[in-house]
Amino acid sequence: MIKVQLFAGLAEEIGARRVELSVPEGTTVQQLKRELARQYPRLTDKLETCMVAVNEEYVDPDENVTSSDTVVLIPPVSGG
Amino acid sequence: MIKVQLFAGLAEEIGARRVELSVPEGTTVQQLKRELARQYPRLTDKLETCMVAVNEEYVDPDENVTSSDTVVLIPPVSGG
Amino acid sequence: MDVRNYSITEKEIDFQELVRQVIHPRSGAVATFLGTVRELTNGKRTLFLEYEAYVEMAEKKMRQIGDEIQEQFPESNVAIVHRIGRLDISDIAVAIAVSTPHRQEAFAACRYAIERIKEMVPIWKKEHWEDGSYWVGDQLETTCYPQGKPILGGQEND
Amino acid sequence: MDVRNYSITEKEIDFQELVRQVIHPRSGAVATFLGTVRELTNGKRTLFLEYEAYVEMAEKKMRQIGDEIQEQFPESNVAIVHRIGRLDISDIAVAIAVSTPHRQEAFAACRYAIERIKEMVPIWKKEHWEDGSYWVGDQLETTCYPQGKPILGGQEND
Repeated sequence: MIKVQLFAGLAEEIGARRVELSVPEGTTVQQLKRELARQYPRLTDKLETCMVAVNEEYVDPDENVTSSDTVVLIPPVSGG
Repeated sequence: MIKVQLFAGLAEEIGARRVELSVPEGTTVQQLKRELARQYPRLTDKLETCMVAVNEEYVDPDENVTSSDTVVLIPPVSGG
Repeated sequence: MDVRNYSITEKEIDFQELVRQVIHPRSGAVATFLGTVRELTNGKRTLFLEYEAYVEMAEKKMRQIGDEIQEQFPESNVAIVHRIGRLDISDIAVAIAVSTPHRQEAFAACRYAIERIKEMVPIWKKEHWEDGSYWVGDQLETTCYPQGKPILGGQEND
Repeated sequence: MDVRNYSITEKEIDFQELVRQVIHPRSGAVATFLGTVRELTNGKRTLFLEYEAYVEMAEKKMRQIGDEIQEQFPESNVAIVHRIGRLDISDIAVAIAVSTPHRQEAFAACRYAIERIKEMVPIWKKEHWEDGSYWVGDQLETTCYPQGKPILGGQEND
């Protein structure tokens, strides 16, 4: 099980700030996004423009994640 | 008689912030500076790098001044 | 550099304190930037904004920006604070202060900081109007990340 | 624009108040610049500075700079204050604040303001060291005015 944190429009869209996905340990970020889109089809478009942060660092789509990682979806930022 | 105000290094050099020069009405700024240098030879070098403000505006050396004008010598500025 | 120099806050930004954090005997110049909530954007009237942040990472990324500046300008001091929660018109959303020995570097560093913040610090803004609201960066006309990582130039509030 | 937006003061500069003067619902950005008293210049230790101004004309010229900025950026708001008298290390000598709808203009206007101040506002600085003092702009290595009017680029403290 991998926990994923959501912010802003993503969290609002599904009414949750945290979801758990049953994916194998060591799955890639890309696969994780695909599984999310499968479970939450409404997120599909938004997921395409999202980055993923693992343990507070942006990672590439082919990065592997495990259940001990802090995984966060980062929609396009708009601070400042 | 034309009154001239001095600031900073100029005032310090002669120990006065205001001098009166007996020059004809309508004299030019350039002539005024020459008269000042004559009366205060120690100012000669400094006067060369000075601007003159008449009624709070920078003026050209050939501008005429009268006794009703506010005449101020402006050494190179160093604010900021 | 003190960690408190980079913070996310829910309170009004204490601007004077931010400047105090960077003033230094070696400095002759402090450039600051404040992003304030503007009432009109593209002719549309904003009622208020709502900011949200992934706080831990946002503070870490702001600190990274400070480190990048100090790498470019070793004698600089940097402080950045970003406010979250509800912000009304004219409220200060972000404040940046950079001190350097000379002014050119201070301006350059301050500009760099705001561009980088808009590029990659995980903070989001929701605009509220009379007739609706939306998360900026969440709509078609806004930034997308084709490379999966932030690129320069998104929708601008200031 | 209020005349108090351009002032010479003998007191400590109230920076927060200066920023308050320029924040505006139409603005999304405020850029500020502070010139602070630096301890070391060309390896020489400054003890303190003394600033003197031709106050009436200095305020008028600062207002002129504000007008020049508003001509370039019609939606800008500008405030400038310069302190005179004795200033110690790290004291703020000059503070400039400019607000504009977008940040690029705020930075550009703020830089313009400090360059223009150094170019033509009648304010003078006397440096005091352990072994003497001098009026900056009064020595061979500093600005001279071959055209009788100010040109850009003098001795810089920041």
